[in-house]
Amino acid sequence: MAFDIGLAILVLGVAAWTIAARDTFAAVIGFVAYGLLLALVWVRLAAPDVALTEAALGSGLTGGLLLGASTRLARTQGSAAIDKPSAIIRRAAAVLCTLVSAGLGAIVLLLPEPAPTLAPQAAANLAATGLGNPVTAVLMAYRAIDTLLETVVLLLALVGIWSLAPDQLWGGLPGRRYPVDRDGVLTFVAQLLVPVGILVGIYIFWVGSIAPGGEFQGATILAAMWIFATMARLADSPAVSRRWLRLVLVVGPAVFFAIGLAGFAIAGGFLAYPEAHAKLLILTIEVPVTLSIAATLALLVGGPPERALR
Amino acid sequence: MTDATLYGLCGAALVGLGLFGLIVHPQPLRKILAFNLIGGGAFLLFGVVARRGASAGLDGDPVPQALVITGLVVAFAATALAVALLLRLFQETGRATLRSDDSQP
Amino acid sequence: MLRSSERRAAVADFLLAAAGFVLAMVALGLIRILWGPGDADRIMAAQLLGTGGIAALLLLARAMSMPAAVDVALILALLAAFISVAFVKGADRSEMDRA
Amino acid sequence: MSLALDVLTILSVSTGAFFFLAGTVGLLRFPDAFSRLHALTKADNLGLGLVVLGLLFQAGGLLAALKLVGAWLLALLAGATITQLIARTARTDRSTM
Repeated sequence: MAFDIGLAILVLGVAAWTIAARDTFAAVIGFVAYGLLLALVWVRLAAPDVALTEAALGSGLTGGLLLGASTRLARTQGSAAIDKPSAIIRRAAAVLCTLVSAGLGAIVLLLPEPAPTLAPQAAANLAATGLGNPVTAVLMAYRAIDTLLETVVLLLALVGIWSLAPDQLWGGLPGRRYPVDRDGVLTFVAQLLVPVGILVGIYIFWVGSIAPGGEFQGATILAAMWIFATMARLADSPAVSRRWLRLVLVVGPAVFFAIGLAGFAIAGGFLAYPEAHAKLLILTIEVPVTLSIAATLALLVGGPPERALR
Repeated sequence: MTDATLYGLCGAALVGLGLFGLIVHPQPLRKILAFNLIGGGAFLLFGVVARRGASAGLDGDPVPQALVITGLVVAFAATALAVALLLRLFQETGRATLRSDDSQP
Repeated sequence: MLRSSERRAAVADFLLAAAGFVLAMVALGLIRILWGPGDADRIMAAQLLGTGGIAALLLLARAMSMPAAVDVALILALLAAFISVAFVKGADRSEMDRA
Repeated sequence: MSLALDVLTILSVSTGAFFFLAGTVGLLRFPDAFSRLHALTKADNLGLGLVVLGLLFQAGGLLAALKLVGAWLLALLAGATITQLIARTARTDRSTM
């Protein structure tokens, strides 16, 4: 309990720092720290699957994205000081936010007893999915349609980002070109770390069927390693108009949707799996979905095309 | 008080803190940061519901946990879109504020 | 002589306390570093927190008998490197823009 | 036997925690970025290393032990590289002042 109180205070302190810091750089560092501490909280709440996602996506990839944005906006920070809202607005906002927090806190304290739960149903039907991890079972079997729609949402966000490119750059290469590292340190570490990272990513994806892990966590690590490789100039991002890239992006949702439709014929419903082949079908969906999500996440960080296709 | 309740109160406070940042910060990037802080707090509230639902040999209710994983991914997509919009605004106007054009010559 | 189950619990308690201690140390270091003044100090903050977080997660994995926390630590180790490099690259690039 | 292992774990983890303390004291007391960097790397390499060593005595199997050592090696590699990059940034920071 003492540990948890300390951790909760630390989370709140880092969050307050993120809001209060003058410098945007420092605020982003605070945010990365916040994500890391939340991962610890999720471990304490016995939710290792969420802890993995928070560490990889909430802290890692979001942190990298915001760091990149803050360096590109670095020169605009000073001018914003004039736009600060007046003291009255600030005070009113503080009152409003305290009320919101108090209300949410009251709800937490007044949660019904005994707590409603779907855990028994999830556990009882776990054997039918052939999976050992109940969270993966929820994502891939019980609520598979949510996950299918989510992969589509990711693609829509990517289409939105690409649409921001000026006309003459449409179909070009995303992001700026990173400068070559002056003394090769970064090249060295990338050559060492990227293969290890890819291995860890595949492991986290693979272990997801029986233990905490899964396609989102694995795909996030793969995406981070791809971005790492481009930062170290081991490789450059492909132009967004490449046919193979488009194929990689849609293969996951397409296979997911196709197997979902096939469910009508073989198991009597959309996204229904026949019990004997449930695990095989889920894996058939998961492999391309992981690939598609990894590519989508990496390109989401990359941003709209900024270099023309030559 | 259980650990879950403690973290639930922590989540409630985080939502308030993030909301405050969202309102008072003039820079859009700080607003995006604050939006993600709110997200973290809201997900923690789900975590409390999941932890309290521990039964049938599971340490928590897997359904809210899966919802949080979905939520984290969608929040990331929204953040990436917001950042791209902001950078494009900066490229186009040389400014990264949300003030309307007529307030400046 | 303690019974084996009691000793296991005692070791788990010790490891949990050690995790708390490491986190407290990291938090103290963070206060110093976030103050700045330079960007270098801020990258150090990320690095320090990464290491402390990894140590705390590994300790928690054993203390709570949750082997998956080791995987979280592994991811953290990878992503800490990624974040730090992104930060250094960012610092390099803003330098270039100024020139 | 397992009592001896537990004692080794406690000794090793305590020493590791001490290095985290030493690293923090260094960060708080040292005047410039380079000596702070020096203090930080002690916590990084030795503190985490000793914690991992202590936990190795408790590791259930080969894969678990490998993952522990892997996490340490990753942190070590990343730490060494990033320290180098930080020192370079700190140097350019100073030369522009």
